[in-house]
Amino acid sequence: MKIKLFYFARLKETLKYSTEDLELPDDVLTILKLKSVLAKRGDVWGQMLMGKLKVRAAINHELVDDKAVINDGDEVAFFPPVTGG
Amino acid sequence: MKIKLFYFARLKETLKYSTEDLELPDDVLTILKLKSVLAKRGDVWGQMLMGKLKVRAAINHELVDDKAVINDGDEVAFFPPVTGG
Amino acid sequence: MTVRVQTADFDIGVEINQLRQARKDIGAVVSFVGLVRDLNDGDTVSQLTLEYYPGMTEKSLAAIIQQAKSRWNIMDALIVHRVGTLQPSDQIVLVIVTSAHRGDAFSACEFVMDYLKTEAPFWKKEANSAGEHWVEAKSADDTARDRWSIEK
Amino acid sequence: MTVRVQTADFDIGVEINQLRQARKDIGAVVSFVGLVRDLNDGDTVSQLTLEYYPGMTEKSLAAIIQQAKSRWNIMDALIVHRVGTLQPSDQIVLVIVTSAHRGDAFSACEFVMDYLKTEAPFWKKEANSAGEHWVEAKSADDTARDRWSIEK
Repeated sequence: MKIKLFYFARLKETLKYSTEDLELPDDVLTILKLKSVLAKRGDVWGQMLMGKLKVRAAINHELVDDKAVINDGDEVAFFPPVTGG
Repeated sequence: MKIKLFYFARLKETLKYSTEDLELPDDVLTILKLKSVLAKRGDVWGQMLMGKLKVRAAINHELVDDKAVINDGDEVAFFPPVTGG
Repeated sequence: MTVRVQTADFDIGVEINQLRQARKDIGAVVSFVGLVRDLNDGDTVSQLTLEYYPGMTEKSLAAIIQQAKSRWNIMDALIVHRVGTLQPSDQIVLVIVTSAHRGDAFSACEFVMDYLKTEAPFWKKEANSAGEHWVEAKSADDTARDRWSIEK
Repeated sequence: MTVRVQTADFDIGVEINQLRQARKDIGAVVSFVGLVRDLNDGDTVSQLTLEYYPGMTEKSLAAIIQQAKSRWNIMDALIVHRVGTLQPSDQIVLVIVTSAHRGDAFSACEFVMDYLKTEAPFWKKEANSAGEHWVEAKSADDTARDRWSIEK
């Protein structure tokens, strides 16, 4: 399946990625599983996505938790806790 | 003693007085006593000051109750409950 | 602290800009604007006339701001209240409170309005097709004010 | 309902005038303006940069207004949030709520701000003489939001 990924704020800056298209096996893919796949890219990826920092995730613009399932064509985003207003 | 009186809103309109100077005996004068003195001026005065309508009083710009004592030179005001804002 | 009673209209943008130029540590500005409604207690309103007690009204508004300042951590507050004749959708009253953080500004601004409604000497007379009448004080306004003595 | 994310500054007076020209039964207009403070958590702030998630941010703000509308008797609401680079005392965010009576407008406006602070995808980066850093989320903001699930 194909998904589109977005990174924001500290994640975008540290990972040096703002957006990317990913092609993944058609297994059941949760947010947690996707994080562990991305974490294998290297230390900084592991620290950012599976480390001590709080990371929030959204699928198709809706906030979701680690158990949420990603489907083909979804837009997935990772970002830190929000600090607007 | 001499006092200055003000009337506002419905009281001013009905009594046809906005302000007046009053000279009164040097007895102890409470708000209640002053109301009863003024009420003797006629039916409409009695209705406005001692009737069913709620009347608020102020001495020298401070809200007071019926027991408050008026002194020589004071500015006394009578008005309905407030409805600003 | 600013308190003004005036017949002229006010511009909330101008007032906020003045407050925010005074200092750079303001984080929150909470404002209330009261408007003349075309309908009150089921009656249409064609016009509203506001009367006040010059001298006492300004003192009363200043005292309400002082109470708010003693209860919450706020920086400044402004009240502008119009008097004279107003039409539906005209602005009647403006309250602005500034603070470092929003919680204090929200509470203080609502407190000022609840006290203004029940303690500041203003009186409204409404006009409609049937004639003119003085607006009655509402017990809901007393209830709103009395909340503040039990709640912080 | 209006939701805008923009780099340009806003004028609260213009926004309120538009809301009040729409209908004549509005009695209360409660507004919040958030400003950049020159001091945050003890550090001086020389500049602030705001990032957002185009698409999701607007949806999130619209959803917060819908929640406020379902809980209080309000007429309309507007949120304008700036992004990009801002200086101390610049305006960051504007929330306006209109209603017939003030209680609903005060509660709904504070609710919108508490949810915006904790749920809308915006991120702040502060700059001072020591460099730049991302602002950390505050637990006080979560606490402020969580009040609304127990309190009406």
